[in-house]
Amino acid sequence: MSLLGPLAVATALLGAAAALSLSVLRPPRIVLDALATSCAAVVLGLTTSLLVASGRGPVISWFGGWLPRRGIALGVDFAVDPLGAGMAALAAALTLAALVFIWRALDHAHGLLHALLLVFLAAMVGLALTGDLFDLFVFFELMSVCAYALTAFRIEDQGPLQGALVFAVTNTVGAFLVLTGIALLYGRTGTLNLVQLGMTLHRHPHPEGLVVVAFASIAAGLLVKAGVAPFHFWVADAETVAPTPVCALFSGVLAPLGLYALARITWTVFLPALGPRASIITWPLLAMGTASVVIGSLMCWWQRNLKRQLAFSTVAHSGLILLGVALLRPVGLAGAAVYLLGYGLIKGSLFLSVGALMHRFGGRVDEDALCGQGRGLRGLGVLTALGGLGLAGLPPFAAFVGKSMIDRGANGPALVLVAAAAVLGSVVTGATVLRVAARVYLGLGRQPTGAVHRHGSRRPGEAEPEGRSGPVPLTMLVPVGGLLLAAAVAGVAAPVRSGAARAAAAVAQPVAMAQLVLDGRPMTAPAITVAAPDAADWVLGLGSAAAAVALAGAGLAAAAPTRARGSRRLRNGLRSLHSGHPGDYVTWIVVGTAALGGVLGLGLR
Amino acid sequence: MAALLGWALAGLPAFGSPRASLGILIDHLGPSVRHATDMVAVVNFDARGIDTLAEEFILLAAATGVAELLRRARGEESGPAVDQRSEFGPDPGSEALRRVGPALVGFTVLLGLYIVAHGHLSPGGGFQGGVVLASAVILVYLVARYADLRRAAPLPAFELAEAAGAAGFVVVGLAALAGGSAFLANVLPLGTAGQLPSAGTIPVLNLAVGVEVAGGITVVVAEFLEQTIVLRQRVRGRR
Amino acid sequence: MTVLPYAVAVWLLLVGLYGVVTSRHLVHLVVCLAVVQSSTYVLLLAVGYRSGALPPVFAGEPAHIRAVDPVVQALTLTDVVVEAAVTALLLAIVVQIHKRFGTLDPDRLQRLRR
Amino acid sequence: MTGTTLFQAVVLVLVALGGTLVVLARDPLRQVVMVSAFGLLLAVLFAALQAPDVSLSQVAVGAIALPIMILLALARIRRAPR
Repeated sequence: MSLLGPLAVATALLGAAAALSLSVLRPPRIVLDALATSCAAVVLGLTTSLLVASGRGPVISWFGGWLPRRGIALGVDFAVDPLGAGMAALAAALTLAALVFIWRALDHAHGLLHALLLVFLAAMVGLALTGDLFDLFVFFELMSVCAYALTAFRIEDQGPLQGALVFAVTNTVGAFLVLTGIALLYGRTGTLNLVQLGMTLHRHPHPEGLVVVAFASIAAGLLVKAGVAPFHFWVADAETVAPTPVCALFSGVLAPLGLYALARITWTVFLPALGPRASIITWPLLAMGTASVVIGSLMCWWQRNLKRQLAFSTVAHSGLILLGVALLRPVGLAGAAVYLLGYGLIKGSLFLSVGALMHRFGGRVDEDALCGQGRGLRGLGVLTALGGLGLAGLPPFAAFVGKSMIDRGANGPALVLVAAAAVLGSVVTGATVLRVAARVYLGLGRQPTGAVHRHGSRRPGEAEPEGRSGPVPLTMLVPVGGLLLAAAVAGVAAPVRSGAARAAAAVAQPVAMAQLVLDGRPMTAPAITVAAPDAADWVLGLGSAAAAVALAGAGLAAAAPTRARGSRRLRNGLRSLHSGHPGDYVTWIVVGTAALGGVLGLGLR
Repeated sequence: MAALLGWALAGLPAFGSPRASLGILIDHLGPSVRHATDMVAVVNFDARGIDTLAEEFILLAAATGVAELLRRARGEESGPAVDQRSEFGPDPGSEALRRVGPALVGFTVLLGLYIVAHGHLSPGGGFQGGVVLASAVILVYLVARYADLRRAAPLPAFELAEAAGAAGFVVVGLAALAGGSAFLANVLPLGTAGQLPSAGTIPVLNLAVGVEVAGGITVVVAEFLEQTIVLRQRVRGRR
Repeated sequence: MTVLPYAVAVWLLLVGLYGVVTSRHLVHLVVCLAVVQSSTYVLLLAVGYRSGALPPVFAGEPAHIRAVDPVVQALTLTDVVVEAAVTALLLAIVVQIHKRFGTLDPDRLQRLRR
Repeated sequence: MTGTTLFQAVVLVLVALGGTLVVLARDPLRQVVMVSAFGLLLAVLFAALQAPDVSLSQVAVGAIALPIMILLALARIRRAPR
């Protein structure tokens, strides 16, 4: 019986309640900052020790002491393996960085923002640790509600409201889809515990329509959160307008958590349920992942708004991680986990560096408006460039290690697809960051025309008066650098790689896992080793980093956006799809869910 | 989509005859293990207490979001809230309302408290009772002079109640943890089934939820109310 | 009767989604979302219903009477609270949108943004 | 078909109809009335499905709190100068 998991959630929730009560008294800002930051630090400590503890075997704790009776789960449990604990620790680390970052930003932030951020943290930790399907849904909703409120935080502009509306409507529809799937599964099995669901469905060897449709609706709901095409439309609208430190959380943990939950449910419930037919879910997921990589990369490259670029790169990288999950092999899953860790840290750092830029230049986020403005900010420039290279897959950042592991999980045509998509996604999104870094910090490339340069291009709803044109304080640089450093350390440290591999191998043994959770029978973790990246991986990693530099150079060299008519038509077409109309987006969700279910159903025949 | 769902539903057991499930087990276990008579309360506040904890914080987060959204907007467009009643709601001077109002409010408060207190015994509980309590407060807002009321029972007080209720739930859970049991374990004496103090922590948690929900719903509705009132001021100022 | 409750749940889901997709007024859209959500209530409760059973509240009676599934009811209860919370937040956003954009028609909103 | 089942069937059909009317009511004010009625119908259905706890919360949320919030939001919107 471990206290760590419940304690982590309880700490964050209590901190939130305290921040909310304090805000009534209007205390000096520093009190709230200190309270929230120390809370997040404690949660980071708790989740990290949980990560260490779970390395010795899954950590189970049953709430209220409702232990299973005769192998039947009665209550709700936290079943923590290194994957879940790692996600929780990532969430805590990014929240801590964001909280430190806002010490000197968001002047009008009072206790409400701190309270919302801490509840958000609690929800993410709970979602990562839980072993119960409905509990997962509740934490999922908790996380979403905080996210909607945080998106609309700056109501002075039109953009945040529009973004929050689209975000809330699409994700609420997604949540209903998840809940419908849960109701179907409960009606079929009479249980909500993940491992027990898997075992109960496993005993009926002929998977039926219900299982497939439940999978389709749960997967669709989670993929909405993950921002995978064709469910990704809200991402750009929300991540362009939310306060930048919050965007770091959305991009670095919220979207990955959707994929984490999908992976967890797929491996624990649906792979045992589908048995030998499980391979039917591989190709639909691979297709969606590839589509996300392509759409996300292209849209990212074409944007001029710094935050919108990073938002579309979220879409691309979510697709990439989904590819690792979709292979349905332990090595792929372990690779996806390592990639996710590295990506989340780098992405958080990049969003925070954009936030620092906006702080320095009175909220300007347009690439053209900022051209050459950052010449004095060497430190920030170097960190941004390093982040871009890390995104492109430069060793030794963890994203590089994860990508090489994902490739090892594939073979045949899937390998070609996965490897190509991984290169495309990381090179293009990395190159975009490098292009921006060269223009903003070095003043290279096309010079903007007068008016834009003077006043910045504040298209309504796009720019944000977040900053106050001061120098970049140390409290902003430290989180940016710290997250990058963590991403590099995670890439070098061998325990990360081997731990992820062991955890993935354990997840791949649902029967042993179920016996551990329900009967308390100890499970022997199977030995699985993943070789360190070899020479070929290094060549590929260095190659894609070089390709990103070259592409960024090409982007700078192009004097004006002269493109072939075909590409322009493609660009306009893609842009018009991202209409900002909630009705359109919901249509895509419905069509996507139906298509996913239909393809799976045909596969089952 | 319809066809798919239809196909899925064919896999469900026929309506009215579910297979053996967790719920049936709880029906059998609940009375003996927890000395409560309302099994839904046993599930909500004991076996799946963590769900309810998260659910309370969903409400808290939403109320915080609503307050954030509507309050800042208010701050930027008007001065202090003055009484402005004639266009909306009953006239505060209305004799009939003055007489009936307090009785009505008193009755609603009693009803709310009753529902909260009997959550583990009969249908109802912290959430339902909390909504009733909040509606009592709203009733006061409607009946009494708004400005007087803001002075007597300011909105921050309800925000505090909301936070305190939510924190109370966590503290009860942590207390069990400190006592060496699991988080949210039912550590209080169970008492006799059917009596008001029975079922251990379930009524305590119900109370915490009642306070939280009453505070939260009051904050939300009052924020919406203030929106209409502030606006009226502006319209009038322009005439 | 064996499928009617499920059919009603599916109908509510589809008709609500239709409303969301075709809505010309954001308040209407939010209300349609509530209809979609009510489909999950019906589905959950239908899944746990046992014919001829009593509510899972044992007021003084011996505990071995046939009762319906309390777990789905607890889940639905949670769901109802979630709906209240999400709807309140959405309505607050909608009110603000009206203040900033001066319209609540998603089509005109979209044009204004460009 | 017993009396209970018949009652449940009737309420179910009414709920389906009510949901449709809510969606089809394009005038927000009329919709508020519909929502309130739909909320009550759902509460009746839940009671018929032996779920008194859920029925009570549905009355509180669906038939009272939700319509009040919508009404207040609409009042705000209607009075706002364009």
